[in-house]
Amino acid sequence: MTELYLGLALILLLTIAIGLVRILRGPTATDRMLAAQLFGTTAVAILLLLGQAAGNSAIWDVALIFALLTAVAAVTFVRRKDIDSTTETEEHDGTD
Amino acid sequence: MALTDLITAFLLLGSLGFFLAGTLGLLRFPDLYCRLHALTKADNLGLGLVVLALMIQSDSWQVVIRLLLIWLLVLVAGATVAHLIARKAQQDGHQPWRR
Amino acid sequence: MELALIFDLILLITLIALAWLLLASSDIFRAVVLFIAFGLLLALAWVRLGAPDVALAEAAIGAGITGALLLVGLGRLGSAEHYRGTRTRLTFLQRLSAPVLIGVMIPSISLILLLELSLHASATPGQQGLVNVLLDVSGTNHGVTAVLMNFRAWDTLLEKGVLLLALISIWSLDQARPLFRQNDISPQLTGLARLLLPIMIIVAGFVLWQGDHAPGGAFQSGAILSAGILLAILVGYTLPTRRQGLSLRLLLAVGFSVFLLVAAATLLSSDYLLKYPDSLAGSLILLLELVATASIAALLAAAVVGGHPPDDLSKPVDRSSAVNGGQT
Amino acid sequence: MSPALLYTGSGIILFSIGLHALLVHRHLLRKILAANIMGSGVFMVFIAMGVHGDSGVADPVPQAMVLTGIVVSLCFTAVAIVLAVRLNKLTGCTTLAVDEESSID
Repeated sequence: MTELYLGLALILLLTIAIGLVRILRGPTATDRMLAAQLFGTTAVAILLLLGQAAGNSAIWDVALIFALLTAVAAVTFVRRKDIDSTTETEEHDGTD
Repeated sequence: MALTDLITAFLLLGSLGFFLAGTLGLLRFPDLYCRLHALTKADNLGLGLVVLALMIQSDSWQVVIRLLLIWLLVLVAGATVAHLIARKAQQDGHQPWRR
Repeated sequence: MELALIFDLILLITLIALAWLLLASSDIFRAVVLFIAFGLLLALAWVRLGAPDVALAEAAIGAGITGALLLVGLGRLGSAEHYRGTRTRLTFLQRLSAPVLIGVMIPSISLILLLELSLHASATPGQQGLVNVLLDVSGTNHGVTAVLMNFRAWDTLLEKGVLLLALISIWSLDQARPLFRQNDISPQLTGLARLLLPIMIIVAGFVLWQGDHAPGGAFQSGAILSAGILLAILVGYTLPTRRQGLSLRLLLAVGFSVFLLVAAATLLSSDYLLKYPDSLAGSLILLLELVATASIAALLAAAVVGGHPPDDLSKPVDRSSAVNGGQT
Repeated sequence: MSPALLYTGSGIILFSIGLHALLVHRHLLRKILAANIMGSGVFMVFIAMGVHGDSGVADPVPQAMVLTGIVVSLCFTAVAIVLAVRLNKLTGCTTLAVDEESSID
């Protein structure tokens, strides 16, 4: 069975490698972030398979953390237009 | 090959189909919204089948619950992020693709 | 060539291709997204190398914080487009560096290292055996935590000092501005945050507690907590102004100071620095891990915010864009 | 060709790519990314050298070192970004000034 897990993990890794084309070619910034989001999910699947193949449940914790945290980067991207890039800040008058 | 191994292998091959469809959709679909559609297939069904397949192999119920938690988290986060990205793209005036 | 080796080969080729594409890409935003993908694959590499602790840390920091940090940095640096206008005029040294580095450096260093590795691969069994022998006296039964918190506690102590130093330099440079303008935050986003934050806290506690007998520990759970803080900031939470004074500074410094106190205590009691008495080792490590998690979470989140809280907290900074006065 | 040698070799390549990019690119954020790639390369070599035989388990001491290294490299990135933002706020450009006489164009 472990060959099956490793073989599938291998194919999923290939889909990530192929998916890189979308990041390179993606016309808009949003397409690129989409591809990163898909890689997160595929990475979780690969980690689950690797964890099962190695019989080591610590690898599943890595998958759990990926499942939790890929949303943070994506949400930062969604709110990137609101990032406060105003160069003049009030503290110039007075403090320095 | 015990019966459970057979079922697991079958489920894993099914999940592979969804992941390939997700990646193919990401590359081939003409527009952001269609790609978003393809992407969420990969994580709720592709990952769902992987989790199901591994659940059959597991021997204790804690493992089952841990796998389920991982899948539900990816599901919730993926769906919400997909919605947020689509909403933001529409606000930025991204026109859906027309033939 | 069994499957595992093929998996490693493809993983490494993708990693190197990603690194090259990321550094050679014309648009900086694409470079940042490629870097997020690079972090994902790097965590896979650590798993393949049999280092689950490092994979946990890479996942928590790479997926959670680095992506957000770079995107905020890119947002604050303004649009990268204005940079694309001026073609880089490479200096002679820079133009020379390409052939020298790729042509000469890689073959020579790798040859030396690979020869060295193959010669000594069998000779020195590494410290795994040594760590296992001392494990039962170390207060934990997980090798990496024992090394981190007991055998090489000195490095961890200094590392906490480095984190504090980094934050002090960040605070000396800039005043904190609200990361995001407070316009309409979609209910779905607040819903997601309301769901994810408790789970993040529980998972962080689980990872911290697991550090005693399996991969996990203070660094990984601190990173998860700071990713949670980032998510809270994303959803519009700002630290209430009365919290931004002494209590924030205490939280940031608690990790380093408690570690210093313990080090001083061990120096006084036994004549070795950071040599825990065997009976107390377990509880001391637990205390240090708890304190380290809290301060790492605060330090990393404050580092991403990138500025010191406003000096006189009495007058709330009335910024047209920041609707509710307080700032993180 | 044991996996450890494979990872050591690719770690060295990553380091060289990062160093090359650090020298060639002028935009500050690119230099920060390049430095991160170099750090990852060093960590990979460090851990791959610690994998002995085909036990497939890395030595705990380099693991602990790299663990702290990853957190410190995140703080390095944060400080570098704040510096870049501060430079951008004061001078309005995102690249360091090149003193003219040294660049031959």
